[in-house]
Amino acid sequence: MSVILMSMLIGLGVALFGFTLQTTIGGINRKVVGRMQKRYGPKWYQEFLDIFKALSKRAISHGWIYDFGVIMAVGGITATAMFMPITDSLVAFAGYDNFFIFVYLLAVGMLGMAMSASGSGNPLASIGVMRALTQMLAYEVPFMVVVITIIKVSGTSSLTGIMEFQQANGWFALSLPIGFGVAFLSLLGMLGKKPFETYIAPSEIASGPMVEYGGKQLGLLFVMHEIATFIEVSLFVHLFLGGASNIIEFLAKYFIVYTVANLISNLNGRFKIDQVVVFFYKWPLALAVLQAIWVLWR
Amino acid sequence: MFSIELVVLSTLLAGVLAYIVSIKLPKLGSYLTILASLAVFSVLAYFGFNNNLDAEVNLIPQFVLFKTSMFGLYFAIIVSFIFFMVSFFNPYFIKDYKYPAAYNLFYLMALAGTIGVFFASNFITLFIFFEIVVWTSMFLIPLGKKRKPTVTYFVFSTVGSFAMLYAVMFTFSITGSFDLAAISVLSGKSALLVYILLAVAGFAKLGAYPFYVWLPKVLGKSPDPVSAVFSGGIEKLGAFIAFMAILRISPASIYLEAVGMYLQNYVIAIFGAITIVVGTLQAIRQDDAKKLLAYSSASNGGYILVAIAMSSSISLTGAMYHILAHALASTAAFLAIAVVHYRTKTTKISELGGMIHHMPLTYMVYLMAIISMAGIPPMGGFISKWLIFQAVINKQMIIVAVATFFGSIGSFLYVFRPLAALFLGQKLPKYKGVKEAPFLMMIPLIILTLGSFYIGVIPNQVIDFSNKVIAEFGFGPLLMNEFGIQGANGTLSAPIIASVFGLGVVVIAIIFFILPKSRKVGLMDTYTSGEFIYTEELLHYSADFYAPFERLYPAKPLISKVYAMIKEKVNELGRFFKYWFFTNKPEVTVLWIVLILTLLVWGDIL
Amino acid sequence: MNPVLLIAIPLLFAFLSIMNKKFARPLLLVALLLDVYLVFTISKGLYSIGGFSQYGINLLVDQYSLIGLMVVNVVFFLTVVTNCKEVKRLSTVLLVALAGVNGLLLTNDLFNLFVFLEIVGISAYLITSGNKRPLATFNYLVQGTVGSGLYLLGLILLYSMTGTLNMALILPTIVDKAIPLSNLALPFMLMFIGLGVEAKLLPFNSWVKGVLQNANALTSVLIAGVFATTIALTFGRLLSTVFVLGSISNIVLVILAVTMLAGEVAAFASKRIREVLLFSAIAQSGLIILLFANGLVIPAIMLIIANIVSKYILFTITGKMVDGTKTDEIESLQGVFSKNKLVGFAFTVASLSVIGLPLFFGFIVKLNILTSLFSQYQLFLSALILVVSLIEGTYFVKLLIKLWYSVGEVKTFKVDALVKVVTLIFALGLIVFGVYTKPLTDSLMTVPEEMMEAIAERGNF
Amino acid sequence: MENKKLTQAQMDTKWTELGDFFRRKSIWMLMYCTGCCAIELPQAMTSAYDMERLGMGPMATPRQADVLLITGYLSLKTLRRLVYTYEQMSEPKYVVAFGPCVINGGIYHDSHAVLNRLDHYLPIDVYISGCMPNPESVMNGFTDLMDLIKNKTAVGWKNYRDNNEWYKKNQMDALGEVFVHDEFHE
Amino acid sequence: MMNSMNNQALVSELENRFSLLNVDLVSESQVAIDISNNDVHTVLAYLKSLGWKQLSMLTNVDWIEEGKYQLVYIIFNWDNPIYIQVRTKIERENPVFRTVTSVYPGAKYYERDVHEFFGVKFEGNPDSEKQLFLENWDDLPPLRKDFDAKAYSDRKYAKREYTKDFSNKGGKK
Repeated sequence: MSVILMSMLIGLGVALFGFTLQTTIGGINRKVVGRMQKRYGPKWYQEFLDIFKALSKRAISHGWIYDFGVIMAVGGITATAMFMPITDSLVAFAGYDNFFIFVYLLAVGMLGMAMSASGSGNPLASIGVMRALTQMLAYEVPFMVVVITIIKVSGTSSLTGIMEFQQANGWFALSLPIGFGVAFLSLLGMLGKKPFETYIAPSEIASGPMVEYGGKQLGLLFVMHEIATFIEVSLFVHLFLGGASNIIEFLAKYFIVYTVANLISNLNGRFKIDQVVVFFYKWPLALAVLQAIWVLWR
Repeated sequence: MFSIELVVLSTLLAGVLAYIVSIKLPKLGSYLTILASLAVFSVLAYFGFNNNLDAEVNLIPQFVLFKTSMFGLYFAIIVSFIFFMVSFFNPYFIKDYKYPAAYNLFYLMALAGTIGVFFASNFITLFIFFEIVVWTSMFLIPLGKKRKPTVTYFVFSTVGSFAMLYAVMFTFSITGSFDLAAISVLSGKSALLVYILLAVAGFAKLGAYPFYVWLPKVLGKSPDPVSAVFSGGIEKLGAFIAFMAILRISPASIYLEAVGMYLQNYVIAIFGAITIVVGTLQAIRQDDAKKLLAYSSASNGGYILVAIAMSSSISLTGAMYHILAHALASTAAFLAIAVVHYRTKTTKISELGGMIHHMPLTYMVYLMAIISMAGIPPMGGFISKWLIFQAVINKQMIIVAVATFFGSIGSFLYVFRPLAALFLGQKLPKYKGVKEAPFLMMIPLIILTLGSFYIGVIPNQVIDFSNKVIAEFGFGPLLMNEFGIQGANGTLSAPIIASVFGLGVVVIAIIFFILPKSRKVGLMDTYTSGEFIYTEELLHYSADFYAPFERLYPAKPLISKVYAMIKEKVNELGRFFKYWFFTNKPEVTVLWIVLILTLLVWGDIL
Repeated sequence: MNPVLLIAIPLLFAFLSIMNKKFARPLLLVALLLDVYLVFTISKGLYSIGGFSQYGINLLVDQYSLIGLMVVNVVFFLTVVTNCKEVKRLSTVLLVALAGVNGLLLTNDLFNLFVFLEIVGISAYLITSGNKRPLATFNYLVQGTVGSGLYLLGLILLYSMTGTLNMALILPTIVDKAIPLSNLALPFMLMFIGLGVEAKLLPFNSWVKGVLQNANALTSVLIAGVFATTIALTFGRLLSTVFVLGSISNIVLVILAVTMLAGEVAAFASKRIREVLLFSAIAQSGLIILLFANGLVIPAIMLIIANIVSKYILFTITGKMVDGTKTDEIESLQGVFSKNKLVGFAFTVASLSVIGLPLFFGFIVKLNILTSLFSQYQLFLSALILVVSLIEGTYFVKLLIKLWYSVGEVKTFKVDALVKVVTLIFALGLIVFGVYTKPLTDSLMTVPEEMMEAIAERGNF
Repeated sequence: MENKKLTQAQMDTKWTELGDFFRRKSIWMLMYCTGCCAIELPQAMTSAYDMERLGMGPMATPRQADVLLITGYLSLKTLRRLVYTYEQMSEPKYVVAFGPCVINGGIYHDSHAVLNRLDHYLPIDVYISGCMPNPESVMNGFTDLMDLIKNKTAVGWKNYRDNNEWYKKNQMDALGEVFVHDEFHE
Repeated sequence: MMNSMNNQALVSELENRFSLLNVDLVSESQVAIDISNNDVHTVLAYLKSLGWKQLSMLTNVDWIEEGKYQLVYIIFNWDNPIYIQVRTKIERENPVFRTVTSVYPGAKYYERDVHEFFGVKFEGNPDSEKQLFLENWDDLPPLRKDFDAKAYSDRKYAKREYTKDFSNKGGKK
């Protein structure tokens, strides 16, 4: 049992590390975007300030489901982060970091937030949740097809295993270029970055599910968003860029991936939700399936 | 020592007794159904586990022979458990049936029939009890809102059972015996024919692609306990027959090494995949919660088919596990919707809203049920879906994998629709007086939730049982170390995931409650971009919930048009014969006589 | 006791009843009782009357005819008892009919068979005249006479070829004289068509719709139940012991298969309850004759017994229902059973047995039919039977659901106690036989051997 | 330090001081442009003045926002919506008023539809002068607000909460009824 | 259709058809005609048949000295881009006029607006009396010349008292 407790603590550490890592990189990225627009951009720790400012404010609550949903969402996401390996050696639960845990525990976070957003009684929130779910249906399937190819090629579905495989014979980004592209698009969808920012659309549905959150619920949901981004980006790094053998390598790869995604998102407008679905079920899915057939059935 | 024959006979007897009792007082009759199903379940579970159920038959006159097998026991326990859980709802729904006495009788006869099917030792017994289940459950349907679905149900089930009968008779004509093992003796063309026919029988009962049209009609319109029993229990007959068909018969056919399966198994997997996709797409757009759950059980039937078709020890454990998890989850969901129907007299999502304020416990039950149905970690559904994914990836079936992923994410969409539009949202004034579910209804809901929670966190016991079942079909057991399940390419440890999830929630809850308390605010006090809105209906979003997604595909699936056309053709043929041959003119008969004679004379005979 | 009494007593009572109308009905009842008693006491064997062994009237009593007599007489008696009012006018005709029916079942002589066929036909015309449709009765008259005429022609041709009329001798003489099959085809075909008209086979049964569509309880049960069974039994005896269906077997099979299909499909498309039942009767008789044509005697007899019992229940209840509610449109009869549940129960049991669902006698019959068909490797035929019974199941279920569950207001009809009791007994009989059919199957085991054995003795008596 | 344990009140002040530090560094303004001075805000956000480096950014809903900008003249009907939105904002909230029209009605002082003194109805923390104040003065206004928060004098929301009846009375005098019920809002 | 007809031709066309009180060629694309009360409907119907399908604006001018209200109907023709102002004068005391919704259905809300701000009653338009923009207004219709907005503002809304007088009272240093 003590091993389990030990790895639980490491897991919490990983989650905390993920949160701080993503918040700093988020802050740095806001500065980078600022520089891109020829302005100074906020301080690098601005994200921390925003979150702690939100936590310090006095919030309102629309009933027990409104609070329980937030707790379940953030709890689920932190649980997922606890399984995430940082480098091939630094992982909380060795051997149990299965790919499907991440996909489905992320769904718990989504369900918790969706539940409390609908529970808040605001129609804008329900519309936002509906769009988030439909978008999830869109970007998830091509991503999963690409991941099958990876799992089948590397023979194991645990992330550390895939990392070792890539370190042994080359990154998947190079050996499966099409999959890399499709997965990057799905990553944009997962992060909810601009081209696929249908569910936070501030001008259309007043920041979608977040419409009724203020104070500590809002702060906690920001924490959840940061940790979810950490999970998704590090998942992408481990699957395609050969994970990391030491921390610095992980930080570098993580920063590059997130910044590229962020820059792309800052250049784009926003799709309508059914355009997003049609988009993902046209080219990305076709390419992913073709690649899978080519790689696996050859 | 408890004989199966005694169980079946006592259930039939209890049915007749319930009929007699409920002529005078129907409520007592329905309490009797609870006791009877409890007895059946406890006997099967107790005697089954320390396997001293004996199978010799001395009272039932002819044809009927039983045999105990772990395979039959697994199904029997699940189905009798579902019957027992649903029977708690009978007393509350009994008063709005036209023939309450008949309801209690047929309810218990259906239970007896299913037990008979699972323990049958030869095909004739299996067919007799299969048909008993068909016609008794058929008479349960018209007690609900509409009568027409009964005929649809009868047609599809009879297509299935007649296909099975033909297969049975065909094997009899070749091998000369009705025994269950007889079908594995067949080979070549005849094995293929029997395989197809048994698959048709499994498809019709399970509600798979070509024959799923009856499922939404019947489950949507029949009384609530009946639709719960259908989706949880009676559908499992189809899985039982699909298991037998796919695993016992090995017709000669090409082996596709790309997917590591025989051609006919791959075709079954493809049909299963189509069922998943069609079921999910249709479920997403349903406005009636019961129809939505009906389509979801069709899509889950597709999962079971895919898992069986892959026929490896992982996929079969996944199939067995999914049958159990789906039975618990979908029955809990149906019963939750039944509570809503019992209290508000409607299951239309667009008319309902804010049920959580009236019935929070039912809400929690429904939430746990959909977590399991969507395959989310702490609940049973996740493990079965994980096993099926392991097998799909291991067999590298790309198209079927796309369908399964689409199904699992899609299931997240359609289970969420009633949750958001029916339970959450504004507290509509027209449901002011609605109260929580009565106590007796609460018992099964809680037991089902705890059940699916238990199989989600500690899968060891269920996997041991299913290992024994698979061994009967000659497959190696699934490896289990004390924490993780050994999948094809990774291990999954359910208890660790559940405890980590719990830890995460606890940590965040502590943070949440340290921070200053938040101010309670009514639901109507929301951001309406400065506009003053006083009516709840305006602020409740429940009608056509996934409108942008629904615009992308047609409402009515093509297959139901095909069936309507067939029905029309039969009617036309009937009118043709009536017009030509049954007129009042005797000269028509004489004409036919002369024609036949000339045919005879003109023929080579004279 | 000599079986010829079975025919003599009804004829005698018929003449007596002509003398004074008042005693007609009691005489009928007495005759029926006597016949029922006689049936249970006569012993098997070959009886010739008046010493003319070769040409005279000779009656054959074996297991097959015993069962037939038992069933037919009992149902005849019950029909008369349950419809006492309508019987008053027809008692003499019914006496004659009773004689004709018994004669058909017993006779061993082809010409004798023609005579009884005529008697039964004439009494049938008179009975159907009761339901005030003169055109339909006339139509039935014309077709009946054409049919029996053809039978006579076939008989004469056969006599010219074989030289004998004794049914037991026909087959041995054909074998001795080695008559080529091709010239046997015409007489057998003619006789087949002749009987086919009475046995309601497809192209020759346009009279059935007219007669049964607006028949009251008595006529419908008599025509569709009693007479149909007798004709079927005689047809069966002919097909299994006399006919040699060499080259005409595929025409015959096509006619029978089409009859079955047409009956079911027409019933599926019809909207009135009596029409549904009469078409289903046609289909059932097609199936029976099909089984006989294939030489499956035991399943055929079991089907005949199941058929007569369920037809009795269905037609009696429908007759009473139509008399009570003055309409036979299914739409307007909705929910009619909600008021009288017992009758509804009997009707449901009968229809479920006709469909062939387990726990009922119909299921055992269907199982038996299919096993025997499959043992003969008749794959296509059994597939056809399954499809047909699927269609039959659909329209019966549709009918039942409509009769039990009403949408609009509900009509009611009164059924006197006797009918209720009788139909209930029959329904329970269907269930009991469905579950425990050992006694029946044992009694049927010996039938085929006895039929063959009669021929083997070359008719020397 | 004799009693190590801080009293509850001291704890609260500690919390608020820490909170003030964060609230000062990251202020979210509500995207609700009530009048003509709002046209100056985009300039404050773009690269010339870059409001974001002060930690300020636009937020869509009152629940999430901290500061309510009243930009320009305030008509009767807008005040009704404003009061409703102000009450939806989460505490501690601040109000920044742009231009003279808010102070004494400005050029619309004699109009039947425009209010002359906003602080009679809503507590104002910072006034920014200039009939359409240019972006520099807007930025100065925001930095003033930050200083106010720093030395804990931005207590408009406390006044509104404490003497709520006075504000409500004034609002009723001017508006007749704040939550209007008519043909369009039945 | 007589499209691309310049305004002189149009005016001459109208002159010989109706008795125009006054004509004013405002600009290349705008003409103003004054007509008496009772033939407003006929002129509007005629012009609509000519192609002036769109009623751009119905407003009212308050000539307080003459004690008259002047209703101005501005209509526009998409094929022949000329705005026509059809003006008519009605009594100022309890002003009443027939509705033109029969010709231009769109006038429904304009009449309601004119009623709210000027007090003109329009028979035949059922909901012209209802409130449109001003929320629970309790005084004279505000756009009438004799309505004193400043007095209303001082009465209803609190004013800010200034101790020092900043006004320079007629330019005195």
